[in-house]
Parts: sequence; C-alpha cells; structure tokens
Amino acid sequence: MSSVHRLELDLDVFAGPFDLLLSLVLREELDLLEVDLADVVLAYVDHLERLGELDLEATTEFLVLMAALLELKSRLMLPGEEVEELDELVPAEAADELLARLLAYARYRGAAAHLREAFEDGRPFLWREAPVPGELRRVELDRAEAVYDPATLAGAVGGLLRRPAPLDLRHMRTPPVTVAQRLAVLRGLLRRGRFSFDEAVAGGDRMTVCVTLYALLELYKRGEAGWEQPEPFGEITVAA
Amino acid sequence: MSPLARILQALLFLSSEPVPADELAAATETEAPDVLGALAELGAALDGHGLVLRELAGGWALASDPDAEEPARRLLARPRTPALTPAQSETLAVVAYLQPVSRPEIARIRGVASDSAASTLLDRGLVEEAGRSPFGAILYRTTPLFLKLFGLRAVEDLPDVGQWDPSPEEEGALRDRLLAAGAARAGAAPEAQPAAP
Amino acid sequence: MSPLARILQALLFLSSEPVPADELAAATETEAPDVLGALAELGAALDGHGLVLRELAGGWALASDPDAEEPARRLLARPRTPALTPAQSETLAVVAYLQPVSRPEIARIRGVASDSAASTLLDRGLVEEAGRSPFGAILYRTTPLFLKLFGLRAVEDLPDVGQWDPSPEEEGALRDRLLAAGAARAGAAPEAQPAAP
Repeated sequence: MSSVHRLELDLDVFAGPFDLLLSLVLREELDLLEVDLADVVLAYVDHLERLGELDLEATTEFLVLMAALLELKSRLMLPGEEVEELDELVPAEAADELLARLLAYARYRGAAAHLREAFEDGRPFLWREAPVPGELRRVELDRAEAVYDPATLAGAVGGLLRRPAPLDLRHMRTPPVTVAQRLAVLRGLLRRGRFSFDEAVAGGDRMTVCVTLYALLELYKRGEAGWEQPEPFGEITVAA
Repeated sequence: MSPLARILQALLFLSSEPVPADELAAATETEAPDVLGALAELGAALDGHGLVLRELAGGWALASDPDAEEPARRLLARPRTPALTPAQSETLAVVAYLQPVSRPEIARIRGVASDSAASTLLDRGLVEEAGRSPFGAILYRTTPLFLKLFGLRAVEDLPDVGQWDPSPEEEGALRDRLLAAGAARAGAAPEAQPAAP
Repeated sequence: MSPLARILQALLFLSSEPVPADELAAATETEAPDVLGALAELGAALDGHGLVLRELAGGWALASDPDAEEPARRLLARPRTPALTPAQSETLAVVAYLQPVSRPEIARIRGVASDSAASTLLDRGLVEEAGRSPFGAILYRTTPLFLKLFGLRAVEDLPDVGQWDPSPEEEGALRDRLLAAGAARAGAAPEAQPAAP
C-alpha cells in the first residue's frame, strides 16, 4: 500500500507544506528514499479539495516545494560517483534555498508551539465582563474638545486613492525565437542527412535551445525525424 | 478561606447580576446549606477588602466598597478619546468625505470588511446611521461629536485631499476614484458601473 | 489592607480592561510608586482568595482563580474558547514577532496562503490592522486582547524567537537528511538503480 498509509499522515494536523516537509525529513525512522513523494502530493491535493475550495496558490506553492524535494531525492537515488558528476551539473542552490526557508520556518513553528501553550495557560483565568455604561464610553458633546487632526482623514483618503503600480511586462516580450523558425532550421539540416543537436543550436541562447528541442519533438511527433543519445548527457544525433 | 468559599468568590466576581444560592450550589455541585455556610465565611474574609458581599433580592453579589465611588468616577468617566487605529481612521475618512456611504462601499474601497472599525466608531458616537440605500444597506454619516473632536465647524471644512492625492491629474468624483482604486488594489478590473448613490 | 489597596481592588473590580498604574494613580490622586506598593499589598492579601491580581496588556487586572473555571462555565454557560489551530498559532506567531507584517509576508514564511487563519484571528480580536505597506497591502499587529489572553505585559515580553532556531547540530542534521542521508546508503538500497535520464 502507499507509503502515506504506512506513514499514517494525518494531513489535518499539518499547518502547511513546510510543516509537512519538516516532519517528513525529521522523522527519525524515515529515509527520504523511502518516502513516496507522489503519494504525499496526491494526498495533499486531496486534502485541499476536501477543504471545499481548491486553493490554487497553496497547491502551487506546495508543488514547487515538492518538486525541490523530488529533485533532491532523485539525486540521492543515483549511485555515488554519478552524484559527484551531478553536483557540477545541478547546482545545490535549490536545495540551499529550500533548506534556508525550512530553517526560517522552523523558528516560527517553535514560536507557534510556545504561543499555543501560553494560550492554554491563560484560558483558565476568566475576566469580569460587566460592561461600562454606554454614556461613559463616549465623550459628552458639551465637554468634547478638538483632540484629532482632520489632516489624518485627508491623508487616509490620499492613501486609499493610491493604485498599485501597473505590472511591468516589458521583460515578458514575445520570444524572439519561434517554433516555426526552428522547424525551418531543423528541416534545412535534415535535408543534408544526419546532424547533431549541438550543431543545430550552435551559438544560440537558452531560449533557442529550448525552442529547438520543442521543434524537434514536433518533428518526431509528425514522424519527420528520430534521434538517439547513446549515454546520458552524450551527443544527440538527429536523422530523418 | 475554604475551597468552596474561594470558588464562590470567583463566581460572584464573574457574574454581573446577583446569583441565587441554589444556582451557586448547582454550579459548584454542592448543597444550598454548604453554599450559605461558605458565603458567610466569604463575607467575613472580605472584611478590610475593597469588595463587599451583599444579599439582594435576586441572590448574592459582590460590589465595590462605597469608599471607592469618587475614584471610580474619575477612572471610568475620563474622556474616552483613544487614538484612532489605522482601520478606524480609514473607515472614518471614507464616511467623512463620502457621506452618506454604505458599509459595502466602505469594504469595496478599503479592500476588507470594516465592521469592527465601524462598530467602534458608532459606539464612540463619531458616526451614526443615516437611513438606507436603495439596495437596503445601512448608510453612515458623521455626527456633531465628530466635528467637535476634529475641531471642525462643518463637514465642508474637511481639508482638501489634493495635498495627499497621489494622482491629482485624474478626473472624476472622489467616490468613483476611491472605488476604482479599491478595485485595482483588489486585483480586479476597475468596475465601469456607476457607484450606488 | 491599606485604604489605597482597598480602593484599587474596587477599581480593578469595576474595570473590564487592565488599567495602567498611572491611570490608577490619577484616579486615586496618588503617585505611581504608592500605587505599585498598594498593588503588591493587594496581591498578597488575595492569597487564599478566589481572585488573582495579574499584570498584563500594559496594566493591572483582577481575574478569577483557575480553580473556579469549571464551576464558572457551568454557572455562566460560557463555552470554552476554542484552542488555536496550528495554522492560526503559526500565523499569530509571525504577526506577534514581525509586526507590523502583511499577509503576503506571512504566506512567504509559512509557505502557504494564510487568509483564513488571519481572518479568524481578526474575528477573535487577537490581531488588528496596522496601516498599509508601501505597496498598499494591509499590515497586521497584535491587540491588547492578545496580551491579556496570553498573559503578557507587552509585546516586548515575548520570549526571544531565536531560541527556536535549529541549533547548528540540528541544522546540520537537517541538511544531511535532506542531501546526504540517502547517498550514504546508495548502492545498498534496492531503489538505488541508475535512473534513466
């Protein structure tokens, strides 16, 4: 059965994804390798759905974190020597970011536990709730003096007139590289026979590499081209 | 004091009305004679304290020592003009400049429900109800006490917003601009419909 | 008890909220040091009684003895306030330590949107608005009621939050478990087959 059942995860008791992750990672008997993260993701999404409304933001945040954890796990599953090789290829930045956020979160999780205790300690003390008579709650009109500054009201209205700055979308310009362009390039190369992927993207930026790969998948789907890669991270040879 | 007398003292402290002995017995899961004995003990223990135990028509009650009357008047009747919280300032500003204005309009402009702030302002006599909108929502306006506490002769004397206006070049009535800005902050497209009167 | 201590007991009995020492001094026409002395006397005199003197939320207040909680709930039919959920207490912790703080900041720290927890805390009067951030987001802070219910004199009385930071050893262990725990067993574990790229 799924590891979620083995873990007996009661998702209701977790305050959020960090809480869940910390619990998973810190669980003594638990090795990250043994956690079926897919089950955790599904259980979490189910859990969100059971809440009545699917909180897209929370779900997205959770999936991002799970993706980071998944990446870590996949690194752990590789044999030792390949881990070293991967270390150069996959910067540990994502892991460090995740760790930093988990550590920052841990402080407030501790503070929250303390506050829950303080609240429990305070609960048995009861307070007299005899209301002050209404006429004592407000100033008598005759005795009222000017104590407030009208400028605070004008300032408040000024603040409410403020609109958020329009989103700057300039960095989201249309990709200068289109799939149609890269399809044309690939078809041109195919007419010559075989070629390597590196050749097809020589001198191109990341966007070019991405769009070219997408164009290649498109060609494969249409049956116009196939490719082979003899080893991971080896050269990709494309042929008609 | 016996444990029962201590608990009875706490119960009478918490009750704003006199409590009959049989209700005290039920609450403490004892019998009425035990309660009466413990009340006698409590009355004796309060000798020299600032509270007195009194048997009134409806039951038993704690009251403050009559010697405390003058200080109590000074403490409780002091001018009740605590500083306005940010939520209260914003709510009061919307009422002051747009009056009459409804609660839903205030919420749309501020981006959050403002019921607690509005209740406090009502309670302190700074705003009051002013009938209902065509849609049945309660309308609010400011009071004479508001004018006095802000040192204003009339609502028309409220300062011009211009100095604090982040975009004075914009056209349109203040109400429409506030509603549009509230909608923009909420991430929604500014509503084209005219504001409810 | 001295006359001043008796009057202070009566005043605190009449006030529904904690009263600062200087307000007690003004009401009794004495000086704050006299008030503090008399409060110490009152606290001692209440030993063995059903009331306790507490200093919190910037002032002094009388509360019923915890032993009376059950009988009081029976008498007043007052339900126990619900405990805080983990999400609420986390949100409250972030607000308490970082105030004023906006909802997006709370969400970033907790890793999850906290709107529902924040609304509940607002409804329960434990947090309130504290103006707006430069980006127009509403900021939140804790209320005097928060201090009262959590037995704090002031926000500054909250214990140092750094004490809950993981120790360097724990941090190392966390890092190891995240990054390296599996690597040590690689090859032994059945799952540790080369993954297809």
